Amino acid sequence: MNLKSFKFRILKENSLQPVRSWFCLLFILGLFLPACILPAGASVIPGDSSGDTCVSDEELASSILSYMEYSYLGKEEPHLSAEELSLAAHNFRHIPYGRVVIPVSSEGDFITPNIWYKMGVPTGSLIYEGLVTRNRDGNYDSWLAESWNSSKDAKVWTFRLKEAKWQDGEPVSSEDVKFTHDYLKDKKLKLAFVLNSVERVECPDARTAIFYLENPDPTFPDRLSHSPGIAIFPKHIWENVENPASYDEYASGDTHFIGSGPFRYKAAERGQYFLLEANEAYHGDSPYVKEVALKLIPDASSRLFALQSGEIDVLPEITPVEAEKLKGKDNIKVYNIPDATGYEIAFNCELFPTNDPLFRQALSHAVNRENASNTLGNAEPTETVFLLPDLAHDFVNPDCIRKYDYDIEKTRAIFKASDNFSVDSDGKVRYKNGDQIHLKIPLGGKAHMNRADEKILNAIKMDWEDKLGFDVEFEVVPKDIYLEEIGESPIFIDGMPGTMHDDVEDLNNFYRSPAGSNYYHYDNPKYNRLMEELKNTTDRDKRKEIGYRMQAVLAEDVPTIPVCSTGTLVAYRTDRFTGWESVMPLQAGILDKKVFLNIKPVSSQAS
Amino acid sequence: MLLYLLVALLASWLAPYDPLEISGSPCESPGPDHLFGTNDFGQDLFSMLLLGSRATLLFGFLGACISAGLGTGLGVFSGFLGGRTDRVISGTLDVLMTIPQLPLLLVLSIYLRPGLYLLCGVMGLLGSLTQARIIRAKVLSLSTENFVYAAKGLGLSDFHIMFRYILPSVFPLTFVKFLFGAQHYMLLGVGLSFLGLGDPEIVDWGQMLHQVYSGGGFALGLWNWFLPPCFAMVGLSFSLSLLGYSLEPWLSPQLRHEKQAFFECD
Amino acid sequence: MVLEIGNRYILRRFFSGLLAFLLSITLTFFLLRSLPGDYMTDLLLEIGRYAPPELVASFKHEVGLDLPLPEQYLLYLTGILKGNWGHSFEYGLPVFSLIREKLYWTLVLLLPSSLLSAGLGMGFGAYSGWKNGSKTDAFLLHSLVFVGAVPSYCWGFAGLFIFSFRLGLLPFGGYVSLPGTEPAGLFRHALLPVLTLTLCSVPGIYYLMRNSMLDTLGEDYILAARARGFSESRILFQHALPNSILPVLTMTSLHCAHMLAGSVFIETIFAWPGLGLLTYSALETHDLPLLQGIFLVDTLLIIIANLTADLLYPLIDPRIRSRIRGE
Amino acid sequence: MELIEIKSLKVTFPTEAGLVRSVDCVDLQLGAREKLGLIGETGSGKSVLAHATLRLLQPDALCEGEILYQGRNLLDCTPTELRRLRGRELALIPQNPSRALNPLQTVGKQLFETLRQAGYSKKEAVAKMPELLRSVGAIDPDSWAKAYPHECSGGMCERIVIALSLAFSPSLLLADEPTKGLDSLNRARIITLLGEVTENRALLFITHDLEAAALLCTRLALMYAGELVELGDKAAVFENPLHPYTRGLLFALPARGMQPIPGRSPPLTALPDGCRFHSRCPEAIARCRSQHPPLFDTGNGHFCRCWLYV
Repeated sequence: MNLKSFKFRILKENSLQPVRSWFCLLFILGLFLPACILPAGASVIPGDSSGDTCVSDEELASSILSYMEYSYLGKEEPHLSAEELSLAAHNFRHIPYGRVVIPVSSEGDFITPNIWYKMGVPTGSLIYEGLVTRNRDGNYDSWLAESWNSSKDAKVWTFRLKEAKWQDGEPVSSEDVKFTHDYLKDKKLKLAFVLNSVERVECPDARTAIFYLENPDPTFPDRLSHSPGIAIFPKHIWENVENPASYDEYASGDTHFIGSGPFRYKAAERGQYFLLEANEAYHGDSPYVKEVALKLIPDASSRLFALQSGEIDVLPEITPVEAEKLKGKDNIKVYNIPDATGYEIAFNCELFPTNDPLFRQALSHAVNRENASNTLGNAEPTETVFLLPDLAHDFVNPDCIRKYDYDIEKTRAIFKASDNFSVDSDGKVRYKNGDQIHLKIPLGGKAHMNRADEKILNAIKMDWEDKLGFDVEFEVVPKDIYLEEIGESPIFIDGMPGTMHDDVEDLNNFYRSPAGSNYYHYDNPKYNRLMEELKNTTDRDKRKEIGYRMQAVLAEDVPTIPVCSTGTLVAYRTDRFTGWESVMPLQAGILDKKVFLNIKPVSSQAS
Repeated sequence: MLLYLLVALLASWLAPYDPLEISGSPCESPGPDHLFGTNDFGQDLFSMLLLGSRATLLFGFLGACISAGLGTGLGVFSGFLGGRTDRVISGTLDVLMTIPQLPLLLVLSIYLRPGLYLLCGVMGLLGSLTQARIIRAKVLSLSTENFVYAAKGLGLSDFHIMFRYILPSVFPLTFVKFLFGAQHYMLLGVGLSFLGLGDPEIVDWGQMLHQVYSGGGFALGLWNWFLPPCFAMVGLSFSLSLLGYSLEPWLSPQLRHEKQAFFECD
Repeated sequence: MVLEIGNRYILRRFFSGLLAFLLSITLTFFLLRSLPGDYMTDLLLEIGRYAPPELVASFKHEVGLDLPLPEQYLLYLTGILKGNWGHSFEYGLPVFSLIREKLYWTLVLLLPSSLLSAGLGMGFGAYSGWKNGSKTDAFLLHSLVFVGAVPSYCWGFAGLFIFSFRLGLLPFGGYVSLPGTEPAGLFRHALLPVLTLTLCSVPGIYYLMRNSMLDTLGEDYILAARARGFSESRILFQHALPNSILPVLTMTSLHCAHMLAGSVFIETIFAWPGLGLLTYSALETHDLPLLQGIFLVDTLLIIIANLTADLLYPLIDPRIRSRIRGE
Repeated sequence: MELIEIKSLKVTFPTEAGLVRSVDCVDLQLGAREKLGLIGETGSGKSVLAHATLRLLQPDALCEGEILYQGRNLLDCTPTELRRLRGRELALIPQNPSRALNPLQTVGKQLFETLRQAGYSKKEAVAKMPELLRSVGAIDPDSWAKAYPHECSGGMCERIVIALSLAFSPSLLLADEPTKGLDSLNRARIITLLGEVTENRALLFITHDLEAAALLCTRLALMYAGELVELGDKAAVFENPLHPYTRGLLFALPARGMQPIPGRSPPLTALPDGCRFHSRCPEAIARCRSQHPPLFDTGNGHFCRCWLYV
C-alpha cells in the first residue's frame, strides 16, 4: 500500500538542479574571497593615543644635536615631533612609559599568588619577590635579600634584607620571611616541601632572617630561588587568611596582590587580562615600562594573529616552525633563550640489555646529536656531560666533554669487543646467539609539547635501524601511566627537567640512597659514596673536585645519554619595545622581573 | 560520496608515503615529491589526507551504523510491543536523553583514553536514543495501520510481523537518519580530534587540523597545510547532507499527504 | 494557568528531570572515579620527583580521595545538595562559584545567539516552506545546508581571520579590551562569537521549520481557509505559522541547550571566558571536580530546557492540554 | 443561464511516474438551486474537479478548458478576483472536517474570523455566531464556540464546517464527501441539514454514497477514471442505469444484493486505450478495447459514455 503512494510523492526539491547547489557554494565562498585578497588592514598599532610610541636614547641624542644645529647654525628643522622628544626624555630620564602586552595561554598563568594548589608564586612573578634569584653565571643575584651567608657546616643561613616596602607602604621585615615559612608549613601547602629541611626561622632584628636547617645544605639559596622557588608574603595581609584554598584575591578589595616587586597590581578582569603598573617605590631601579598587561589568549593561532596585528608586543614559547615563518614578517624578530631544558636517552640499568655498561657506552657513540637537534629547530646538541655547561660553568668536568662523539665505527668496535654481542660483515649488531636486538621505546602520548621526543627518536632511530640493524619500535603511552611505563622499559627518552643540570647537587639524580631508588635504576657504590661526601661538603672547590670525580664515574657508566638542550623561542615586535634580548632569564619564559626591568619603548619611525 | 569511499578504500595504494613517516624536511611547499607539501614534522600531507579519510569515514559510518541499528531495534521493540516494555524503554530513553552528549564525550575521551571504536560505540549509543524515539513514534503510528492488524489477524507471530512488516516500513526513515548521523558523527569525531582528544596514533582530518592549528599553520598562512583537510571535510559533510536532504522527502512519511489527498490512493 | 495544566503532569515531568539529574550525577561520579588515571598522577608529573609521599597523602586526604568510594559518593551527593560542588584542583576556587561566574558570560553569548538563531531559522524556514520550490527557497536551502555542513570552528576561524585580522574591524576576542585601548564595547567583542554561534545553529532550526511548514501547508485547514477566500498573508500568519512553529519550538529549546556544549569550540577560539573555555581548560588539566561540575550544569540546563518545553507545549497547544487533563 | 458551466475541463499533474490525468474532458452544467450529485469511487477525480472549480489546486496542476461561473471563466481570473469569489459565491465543504479546522483556534474564533471575512462588523459577527451555529443544529452554541476542534466529534465538525461555509451565504456549495466516515444516524442528520441549508442554493454534492446522493440531489453525474460516464436525472439513473459501471455500483448497494464490481480502476498515469472501464465490464465488446467512447446523449438529458448506446 505504501509503495503505490510512493509514486505520487513528488516533491519540489527533486526538481532543483544540483548545479544550483554549487552555485550557492561558490556564492558563499565568494563573499569571503574579497576579504582574503584585501591587504591586512590591522598593521596600525593601537594605543598610540595613550602615548606608547617612544624614541631611543640614540635618537634623542641625535635629535638634540640636530636641534642644536638648527638653533645655533640655522640649519634644517628638527626631525622629531614634540611628542617624540618628550617620549625620548622619558627613556632618558628613566620615567616609566608605555604599556607592554603579553599573551598568556591560561588563567593559571596570571600572576596569582594562589599558593594552595598551584606551584606557588612563579619565580618570574613581577609582583612578588623571593630572597635571592639565580642568574645564568651560576651565581645568585640579590632580590629581597641584600646579602646572605652560611655557617661553616651550611646548616645556618643568615639573610640580610634590603630596606624595602610592601606595595601598600608597610616595610618588609624579617617577620614576613618567618611568616612565609610558618604559613606554608602550618597550612600544609604544596610548596612546603621546598622548606622541608628548614627546622625554624628566627628574626633577631627587623632586617635579619636566620634559617636553621636540619642537615647541611650548601645549595640552600638554589632551593629558595628556583624550581619552584619561594616568594615572601606580607604577614599583615596573609595572617588574616584562614583558608588559602578558597581565598580569592580578586575579591579581596584593597589588599589585592600586595607584593614587593617592581610592578604592582593595577586592574584585572578575571579570565581576560591582568594589568600591572610600575611600582615607583620599588627598592631597586624602577622599570622603563609603565604598564605590563597580561592578556588571556588561550588559542595558539589567535596569539599569532595578535602578534602580527600588533595587539600584543611579544609572544613567548612559539614553536620552531612558527619561528621560521615569523622571521620573514615585518617588524617581528625572533630570538632564542637557551634553556636548561633538555632531552636525554635514559637507560634502566637493571633491565636487559641496558644493564650492560658496554651496551650503553656503545650506544652513546651512536647518537647523532647534531641531527637530532636539527629536527627540533630550537635545540643545541649537548655532548656527554651530565651538567649543562651553559649553566654549570666550571663545575663541568672538562675531561668528560666530547668523550662520546658520534661515531658508528666506535659503536661497532665496542660491540665487537663485547662478549654478548656480535657484529656481522654488514656492520649489523646482533646478540651472540644471532637474535636481532629489539628495542621498545615508550612515548609520552601528547604529553610533550611539539612531540619533541618523538622527533629526536625518529632522528636516532634511522641510524640504529639502518646502520646497526636494531629493531626499534615506539609505543605511544598515555600521559598518566607514562611514569609507570618507563619504570619497566630498558630505554626511554626523558625531558631533562628545567634547571636540573646546573649544579653538582643535581647529580643527586643518579644517587641511590639506602632506602630509595632513582630514575635510572643506577646503583654504583663508588658514586653513592661520593654523593654522600658531597652532601657534607660546603667548600666550593672541594665540591667541584668531588663533582669532577662523580662525572668521571658517570661518563664511564653512562646511565643516560644527553642529546640536546632546547631553548624558548620568543618573537617580539621590533617597533614597540627594545631590550628583550639583553637579559636571558633562567626559566619561566620571559615573564621575568629582570627582563621587564630592562625593556624600553622604542620609537616607530613610520609613525 | 563514492569518490570519498573509493579514496578511503584505496588509500594505502594511492598514498605515496606512510603518513606517519617523516619523508621530507619540515614545512616543505607543495611540489612534485609532496603534492601538498609537508607538515612541521616532515610528514607528507597528501598521504595523511588520503589515509585520514579512512578514520574519518569509519568514525562517521560506524557511529551512524550503531546509532541507526540500535535505535531502530529499540524503537521497533518499544513501539510495537507497547505496554510495560514500551513504558520502561521510553522512560529510560527520556531520562538518558537529558544527558548532554558532547560534554559526556569530552569527558569520556579523556578518561577512557579511547580507541576509535570505543568512542564510536559511545557516540552511537547516545545517538541511538534520539533515533529510537523517532522510530518508536513511527512504529506507533504504523501499528494502528490496517495491514498490521491484518497481519495480526492472520495469526502471525509478533516477531514475524516486526521483521516482515514493520521493519521494511521504517527502513527508509532509518536510512535517512543514518546519512545524517554519519555526517553528524563525522563532524563530531573531527571535532574531538581537533580539540586534541583523538587517538594520537590514528591519522584523521581532525588531527591534521589540530596540528595545523596548534602548530600555527593557520595564522601563518600555510594554506597547503590547512586547506586540504578542511575542504575534504566540508566537501564530504556537504555531500552527505545533500544526499540526506534530497532523500528525506522521498523516504520520510512527513511530507506525504501533500498530494495524496487528491489521488486518494489506498 | 498552571493549575489548568494539571499538577500531576508537572510533578511527573519534574520527577523525571530530577531522576535524570541524579542519574547523571551517579554516572559521572562512578565513571570518573573508577577509571584509571586520576588527578594525583598528573599532579605528580607536575611536581616531578620532589613531592614526598606524606604530602601526597595529605593532599589526598584534604580532597577526600582517600575515603572509600561509597562514602565519597555520599559526601559528594550531600555536598551538591548543599551547593558545595567541591574545589577545583586547578583554580583552587569552589566549583560552584567558578561555574556560576563563567555561566554568566556563556549566557551573554548564548541568549542573543539562541534568540537570533531561532528567529532567523524560523523566519527563513517559514519563508522557504511558504515559497516552496521557488528560487529563493532553493537558494536558502542549499546555502544553509552548506553552512550547516561546515563545522563551527571553521566559521570561527574564518570570522576571526577576516574581520579581526584582515580587516581589523573587530577585536580579537575576550569580552573587554585592555583599559585605555580602542573603545571596543561588549557589543563589538561579542559580535563575532555570537554571529558564529548563530550561523552554526540556524541551519538545524531552518530545516525543521521548513519541513514543518511544508507539513502544515499540506493540511486541510489551509486549503479550507483558502476556499473561504482568506488572504494569503492571513493564512500564513493565522494558520500556517502558528501550527508549524509548534513542533519546532520544543526542538529549538533543546537546540539552544545543546548550543551550550557546542560553545566549547567557539569560546576557545574567541577567548571568551565562559563555560566552554572552562571545559576546555578543565579537560587539559584533568580537573576532575570541575569537569563534574560542568557536566552537571550542562545536564541541569538541558533538563530545564526540556521542562520548559514540556510546560510550554500544553500552554500553546490545546490538543496536548486536553490530553493531559484527560490523563 | 446556468450558474456554473464546466466545459471540457482537463486537469493533469506532472509526476515522475508520468502525467496524471485526474480529470479528463468533463462537461457539466449546474443551474441555480440545482443539486447535482457527483458520484465515483476513490481516485476517480471528483475532489480534483471540485478543487479545480475553486482553483485550489497546486500551482503545478495544469487545467485546460473552461469553468464559467455566471459567464465568467474562473480559469482566467486573477488571484484577487478569485479570492473574492471563494467563500462569497462558491463555498467548499472540505473532506475530513476534523482536519479542515485549525487545531489551535477555538471553533468560535474560527467562525468569528470567517464572519469578519464575510464582511460583518465585530458586533454583528458576535451576534451572528450563535444564530449560525444553531442553524446547523447546535443546541448549545456557546459551548460549541468555546470548544477546540479536537474536542468535537465527527458529526459536530461536519456541522461546524458547514456553518463556516454558510457564513458567506454563497450561491454554490461544493460538498466534498460530507458523509464520509459518519455513522448512519449522523449521516442522515447531515444529509437533512444539507438539504435544509441548500434550499436556496446550488449544491455540488461529491460522494461515493449513492443513497445519500439519491436523497439530496435532483441530478446525478457518475465519474470513472477522470471521466464522466453517466449523467442524468436521479430517477432516470436509478431506474434505468445505462452505463455498466452505474449498474455495477447499484448492484453493489446492500439493498440490491451487494455484488462488487470485479477488478480495480486503472492508474491515472497509464490509462488503457478504448473504454477505460472495459477490463472490468461484463458487457464489453471488441470495440470497447480499441476505441474510446464519447458521451452519448440518449435523450431526456440522460448521457452515457458507452458503445452500447451508439
